[in-house]
Amino acid sequence: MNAPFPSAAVPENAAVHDLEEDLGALVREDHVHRRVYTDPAIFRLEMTRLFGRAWIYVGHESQASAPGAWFTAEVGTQSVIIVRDEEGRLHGLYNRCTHRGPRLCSQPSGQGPRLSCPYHGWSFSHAGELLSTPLPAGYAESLRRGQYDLARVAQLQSYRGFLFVNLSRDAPDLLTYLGHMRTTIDDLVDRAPEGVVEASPVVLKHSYRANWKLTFENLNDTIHAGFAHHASILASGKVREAYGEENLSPSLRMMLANGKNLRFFQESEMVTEPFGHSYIGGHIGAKYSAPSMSSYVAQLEALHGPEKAEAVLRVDRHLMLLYPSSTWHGRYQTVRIVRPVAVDRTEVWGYVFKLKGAPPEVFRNAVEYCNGSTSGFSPVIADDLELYERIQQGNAFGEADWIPMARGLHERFRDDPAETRHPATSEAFIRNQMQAWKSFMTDPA
Amino acid sequence: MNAPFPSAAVPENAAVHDLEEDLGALVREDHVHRRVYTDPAIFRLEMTRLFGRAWIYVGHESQASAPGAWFTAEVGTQSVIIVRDEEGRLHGLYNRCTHRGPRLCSQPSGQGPRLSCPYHGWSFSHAGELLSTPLPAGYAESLRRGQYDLARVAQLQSYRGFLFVNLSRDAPDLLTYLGHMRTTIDDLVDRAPEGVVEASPVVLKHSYRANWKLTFENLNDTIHAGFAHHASILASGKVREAYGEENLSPSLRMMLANGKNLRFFQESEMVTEPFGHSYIGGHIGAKYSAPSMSSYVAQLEALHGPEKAEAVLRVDRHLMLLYPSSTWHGRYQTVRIVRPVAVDRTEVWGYVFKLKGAPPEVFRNAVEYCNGSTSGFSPVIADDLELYERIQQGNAFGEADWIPMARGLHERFRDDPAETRHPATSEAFIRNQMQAWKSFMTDPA
Amino acid sequence: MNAPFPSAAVPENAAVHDLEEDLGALVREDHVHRRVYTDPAIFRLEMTRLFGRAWIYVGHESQASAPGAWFTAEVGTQSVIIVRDEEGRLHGLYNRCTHRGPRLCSQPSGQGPRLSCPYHGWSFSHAGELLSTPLPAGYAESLRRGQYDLARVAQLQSYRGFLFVNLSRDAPDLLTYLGHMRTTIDDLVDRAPEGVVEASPVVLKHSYRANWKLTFENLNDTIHAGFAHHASILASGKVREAYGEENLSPSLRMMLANGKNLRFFQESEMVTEPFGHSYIGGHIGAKYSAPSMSSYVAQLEALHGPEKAEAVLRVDRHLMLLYPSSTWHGRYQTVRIVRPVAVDRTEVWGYVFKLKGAPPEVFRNAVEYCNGSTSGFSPVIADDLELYERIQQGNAFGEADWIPMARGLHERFRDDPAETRHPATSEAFIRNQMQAWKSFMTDPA
Amino acid sequence: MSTLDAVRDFLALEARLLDSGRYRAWADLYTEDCLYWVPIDPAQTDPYAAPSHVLDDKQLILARAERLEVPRHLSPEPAARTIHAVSNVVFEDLGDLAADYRVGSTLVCVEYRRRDYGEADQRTFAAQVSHGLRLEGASFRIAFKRVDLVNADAPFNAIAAPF
Amino acid sequence: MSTLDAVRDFLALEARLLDSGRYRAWADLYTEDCLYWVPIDPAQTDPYAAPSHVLDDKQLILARAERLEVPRHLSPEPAARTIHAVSNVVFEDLGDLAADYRVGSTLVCVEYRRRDYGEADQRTFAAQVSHGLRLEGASFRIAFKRVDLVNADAPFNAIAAPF
Amino acid sequence: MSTLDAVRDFLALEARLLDSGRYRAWADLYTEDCLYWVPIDPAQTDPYAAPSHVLDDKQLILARAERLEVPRHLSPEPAARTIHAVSNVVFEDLGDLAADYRVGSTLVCVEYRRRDYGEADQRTFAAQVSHGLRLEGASFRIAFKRVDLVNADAPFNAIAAPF
Ligand code: FES
Ligand code: FES
Ligand code: FES
Ligand SMILES: [Fe+3]
Ligand SMILES: [Fe+3]
Ligand SMILES: [Fe+3]
Repeated sequence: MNAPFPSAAVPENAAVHDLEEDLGALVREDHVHRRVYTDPAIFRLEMTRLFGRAWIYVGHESQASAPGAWFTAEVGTQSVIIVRDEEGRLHGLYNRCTHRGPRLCSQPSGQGPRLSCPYHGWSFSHAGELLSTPLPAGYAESLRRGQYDLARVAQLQSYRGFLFVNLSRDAPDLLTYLGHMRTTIDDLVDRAPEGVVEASPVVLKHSYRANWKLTFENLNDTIHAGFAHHASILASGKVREAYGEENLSPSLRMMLANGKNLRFFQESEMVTEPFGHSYIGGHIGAKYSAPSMSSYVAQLEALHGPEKAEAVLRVDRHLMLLYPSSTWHGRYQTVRIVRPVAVDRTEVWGYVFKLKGAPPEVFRNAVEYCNGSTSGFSPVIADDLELYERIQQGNAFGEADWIPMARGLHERFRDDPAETRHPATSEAFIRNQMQAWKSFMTDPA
Repeated sequence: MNAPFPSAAVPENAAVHDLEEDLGALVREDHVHRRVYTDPAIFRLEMTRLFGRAWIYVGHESQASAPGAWFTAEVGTQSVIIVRDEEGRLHGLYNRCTHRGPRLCSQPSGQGPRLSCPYHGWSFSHAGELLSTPLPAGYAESLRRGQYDLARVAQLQSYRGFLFVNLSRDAPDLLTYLGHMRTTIDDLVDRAPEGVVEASPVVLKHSYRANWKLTFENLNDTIHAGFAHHASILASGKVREAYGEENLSPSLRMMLANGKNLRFFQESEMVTEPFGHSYIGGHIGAKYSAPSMSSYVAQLEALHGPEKAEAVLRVDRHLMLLYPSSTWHGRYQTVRIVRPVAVDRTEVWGYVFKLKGAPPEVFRNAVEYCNGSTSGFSPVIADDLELYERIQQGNAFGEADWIPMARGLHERFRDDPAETRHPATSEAFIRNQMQAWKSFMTDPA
Repeated sequence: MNAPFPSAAVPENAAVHDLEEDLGALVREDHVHRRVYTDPAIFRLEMTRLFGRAWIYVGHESQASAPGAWFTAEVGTQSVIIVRDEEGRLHGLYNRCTHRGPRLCSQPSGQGPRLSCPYHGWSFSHAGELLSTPLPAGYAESLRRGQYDLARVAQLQSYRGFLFVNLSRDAPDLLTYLGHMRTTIDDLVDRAPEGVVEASPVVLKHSYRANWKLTFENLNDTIHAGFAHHASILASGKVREAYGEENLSPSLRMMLANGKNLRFFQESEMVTEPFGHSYIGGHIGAKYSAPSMSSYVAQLEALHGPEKAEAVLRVDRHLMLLYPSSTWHGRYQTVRIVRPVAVDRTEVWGYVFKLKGAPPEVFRNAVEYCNGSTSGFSPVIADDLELYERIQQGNAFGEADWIPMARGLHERFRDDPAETRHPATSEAFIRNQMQAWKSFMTDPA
Repeated sequence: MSTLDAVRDFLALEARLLDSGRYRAWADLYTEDCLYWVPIDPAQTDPYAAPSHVLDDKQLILARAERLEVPRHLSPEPAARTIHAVSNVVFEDLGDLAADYRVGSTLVCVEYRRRDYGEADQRTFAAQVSHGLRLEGASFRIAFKRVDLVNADAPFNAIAAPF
Repeated sequence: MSTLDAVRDFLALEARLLDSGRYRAWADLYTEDCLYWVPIDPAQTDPYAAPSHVLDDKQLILARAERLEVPRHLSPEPAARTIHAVSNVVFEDLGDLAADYRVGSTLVCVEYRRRDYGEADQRTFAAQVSHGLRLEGASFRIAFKRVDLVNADAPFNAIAAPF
Repeated sequence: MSTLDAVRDFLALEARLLDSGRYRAWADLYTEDCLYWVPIDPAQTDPYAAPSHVLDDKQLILARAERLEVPRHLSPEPAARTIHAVSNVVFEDLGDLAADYRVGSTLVCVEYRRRDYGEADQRTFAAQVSHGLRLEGASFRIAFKRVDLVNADAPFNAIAAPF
């Protein structure tokens, strides 16, 4: 399959039989049909039934802190604007002028007294109301109050400064949707000595020619690291020989951490949650150098008191996957947005957060993690992106329709509906995602 | 929507329900459904029902003046050859060898005693008859007379040297189709001191990744100029401060003209005609320097007599849009062909015409207008192309299906079926285009 | 038609009416409907009904001579691995890991004790059995014996070292499929002084933006050479004038050979066979210089005895087309695989074979032929690729649906079912291909 | 430093100004009577004989520079970033050009605009360039610049940054 | 040979080592205290103030080189082949850089990986490059290298070979 | 003028002849016993050990040049226009090459053919080039040219103009 360019492939058999009753049959308990990754008609339906109904992480309040400040974000393939009005309230607006339909804001962020369309100068308030149209008389009655206001997202809610959008009214509320996973957001915010977290305006992005779900099926997979990143484990091993364990730079340590033997991961925990979320116990210990560590502990103790400060620093959680929009690392203050562009094209945008007032080494360590975990130049990411594209090529054609996701089917540490615990070597997190996918996609409402 | 390449998007719901009965419902009095700009199945149908039935401008007789001379042109996505035979008659032929089907002529123009296919050497007369086939005996009876002659366009007609093609027999005659708009062609030809007009062989082209209709909806829109081209108005204003109004070069004047206040355009006229045509009163006055002006006026008076010469020079008309193929500017002797390539990809080809015998400044002025109005490098065109692409991105997805075209719905200067006059700030010209679109597209004949 | 990139065009009317009953009607006795070259839905069906049922040439045993050696190949758009196990037996495996589905081998060839997937380290034996999975316990019962073995091609057979794959069980056996065409493979192998043939590991490839069938419809077409390659015939004629006939280098002679007059080809033979195969009598005589010729003849006589050696050297056959996968030239030891990538994108991979022990000039002569006949830089190939793309553009749109293939409809030298002989100027080879196409495509089994 | 080296440095300076977005400083390199021409037909010698992609006098060059320095939100178009790689710098026959030197050079220009079209946001242009340079102190000013793009007869999408 | 010529040859050497896949020899050109930086924001001066595509110390450079010299079958990724075309080499103001010379150059790098995506298997990158060079005998070593890609804020697919 | 400068000018001349379509003049730069080679495998040393994209002797070079000077209507193929940007010119070890100098250079070649495929009508090629030059008066002639394309093992669509 060498679609020279990731153009949308022809719908497999959209014509042959109705997609609708197919969908349910595509996900079994421990197998999923390859069409969920390769059929453009299914991708199109995901944009309305999954991304149009789930809570999608869009950004942090610090990205539009001043009055009149705004930034753009994507809810699936729908571009939206998050803007703060003069009273400091945040609004979520569809990034589309209600006149002829062009994107209103084409820069990543900006600031101004109002939002105006460069085509014919219609201007809108920060709440999206149509403020002015050149020659309003020309529209006479057709400019009825509100008919041409910018469309507003159905729901925009914040959890501790992190902003989420839901394009539909009848969705569970945010806190229910986040469930136990909110504790990873707490894990990030509670590390801020002044309780203040700021998103870095510089965003690190990678892209690959394969389906967006492949990122979600990789980032809680602890088996792959030793194999997929074998070359960088070998290479960093040679550097360790030359420089000695204790002199290794943080990024080297991260590459070596991929080489941990599987028993370590068998004993680590994987937590799966309703709506497709999951996280695994941490495995990359981040120690700061002594001076930074002691001043930082003191700061947290001043804020939380020693008990809570100790509890905050004891949380050792690797990546939390907030299905279907984002991946979160509290300890390295890094959040990545997974942006579905086409059935066979995905972008991942990495944001690193500064904990205001913390020792410089804290942010520096987060930056190094963000670089190593999100840059297309990082040897680890390069390996994974190659593999996603080989999966897209392997599943594009052929008679092998059913893809297994059976590892750890019956392995449980704890089994209760709100929060199931598995060995971190399980594929339970993929089964969990696919069950959430199925329930969203087969609910035609 | 970041189709990395303007590949044909998947038909929105071609599979879901029949396109046929949809079409009529897509155009309302003052709204149009976004699918007319984004659905590749609708684009494909436009090529047969609209471009296959309307009169399409293909070029000027001077582009194939000598016997045996030919040039290629596009009628929608159908490539045709316009060739002049030895007796000087012009023929319109499908640019496709009737053997295995390759394009016969791949150069823009050429000349020769016959048209021959480079694959197996079949040769055709300028009228398209199959003249010779290597080893005719091998074809024996299958080379029946005429069966392999080149397909001829149904109709090829000229209006004062400008050539139009209609791919269908049962179309209204050219003059009816042109209606009052022929007066813009007259406006161009009557300015020729010897009545002779020659197309420049050098063609200036731009392209953009959006639907062809967006060009037609921009070029009679007088509201957008002050907003969309604000940056170049500001910039040329600074140059005017530095150099003084009187020393400004013509192209600078054109950029500044976009800054005229809307009242000027409210008082200018927009004329809409059956079949989707329209034009607006001129607003870029083209004065030639004194010496050129006086010798030129003398030439026209010698040709037309003073009265008609004065009337010819008094016509002050901005762009005439001849739906769905071309845009015309008599005063600047510039004609642009709008070439639909795919649902989200369009080319615009600019031709400038020399008025034989006129002072050099006349052609030089036309060249400057053509550069400023057609080059992708021109700041004004760059702004518009950006906006077309943002419209295509904004309308590719989302729940906002209906695009308003309501400005000036009830504003009329004059209202009679053959020719309705509106303020030049009206969107009447877009409504007029969409009604023509609807009548062509819903006529299944 | 300027699909900027050969993206799959939208299915012409997959939605309008069922493709199934269409297929039969698309091929008439001496005409074929243009949709067989342009409709992506038909291309997709070709991959299962034609390439999924015909015997497809994939490579030569010398490409995986050592134990554990493998090479990848394509059966239509299905990537497969041909691997030799420790006992020297060859296996044909689907190049897709049975876990998440990535391509297993992404290098052209390699060697190793087993085939292992770089994602999670599953490893497979050379026969495709799943050998090891990290943490097998995690899979407990779901790793039932053989369920996750690599899929095996239905049939892998060799004819004198040349390997063929059939993806379906119920196909005719290889020898029946090859029929008389096996004699071209004999023509190649019998020229090896030690009966040993080795494929050069360096593969010469060209690609073009048009349908794969256009290559098959060109390579036994003797009419086109004098026209399509006219420029290179003229050019090499000038070089002949400058250097003299006797001093011309082999590649120059090949270019000039295209200029032979048609009578020569009328008297040469074209043989057509069931399953769409054909070949034409040779027309490029390859003489080796005296010293090489005499030592080479002596070698063949030692191997075959004088009578058979003389018969072997007397075979003078131009290209044999083994439908639908490959083209063969025994005398120049060159085999080309035609790889369908998309409806409008094809690659052709050229392999040259060394006859072990033959004088160096034999291989050198084969290399020069391979370069001249397969490189995209060769003037002759450049002409043909341009024409294929102009055919794809000419047939992408328009009312002319039926493409004639009528030349020599009633011209026969000999007419018996196993092997029909025609003048080499006939299009019988195309009609023969289309009949085979139709029988494969309309057999829904 | 040979004149050719001085000329090379001057062309590298022009490239540097464009690539760092200092368009006003770039416009100042041009003489008042300059002509900046991007023709369609490589054989065309008279700039007014046929339409061209660009046919700028000093005023239009200044207008382009000013437009590119206008704050982004006022123009629908994202700022373009460019990389001008200049090579094969040679002296050409001066002919009737009103300049001290006529210099040929080969340009490969890679332009990027953030337009959300993936890899298509980056474009590569290549041209045979000809400068007419007038000596001005130790450096030069540009009296004439002609850019013959390799694909000059092709249709171009919106281009803001000059070559 | 002027220092500028010596610098040009040294940059050509670095390009040659990369283009012939001699990554270990390329890594040896860097000083122990070197920094190799591919920023996202061209205005950024502090390498730790924001994330970057690449922020390598000597250890990471060595790890990259070792990884690329690992036999292919052990890494999912085909070896990349590159062509580095370096032009417009000029001396820049040294500023507070701990080096003997700061040198600006323009890079066009064409990379090819055999990934079965047709023409998309070849990618073109362009950047403004800045080297901090320390004299070492008749040649130099690299203490600092900054590569400002023209599309630095765009998303990048997997890139293994260094610029 | 150093020999290296003279060599640079000669390579710039070859590029200029190709880019202005003077193919016959380009063919004359080659010696009677020349070899023009575009291999597939960069490690290949014997031109006849395996197939190649191009393996031309003087006769084939002349045939190519003549074909490109044939009036367009006689060949199905539009004339190609090219821009050859040559950089990183260095002397290489002569080895057993029958020439006075062996010169390495880096080539980025942008080719355009008007084929109605939009942006795909322009292609970028990049290669490591090696010339074997023989002194001839004040200039040189080409006895050997090897062009190692960065994507040499990829499939190539029709290419008429030489590199
Ligand atoms: S399109 Fe936004 S104001 Fe007209
Ligand atoms: S295709 Fe035109 S002559 Fe055969
Ligand atoms: S995908 Fe092959 S081992 Fe997991
Ligand atoms: Fe990984
Ligand atoms: Fe405009
Ligand atoms: Fe041919």
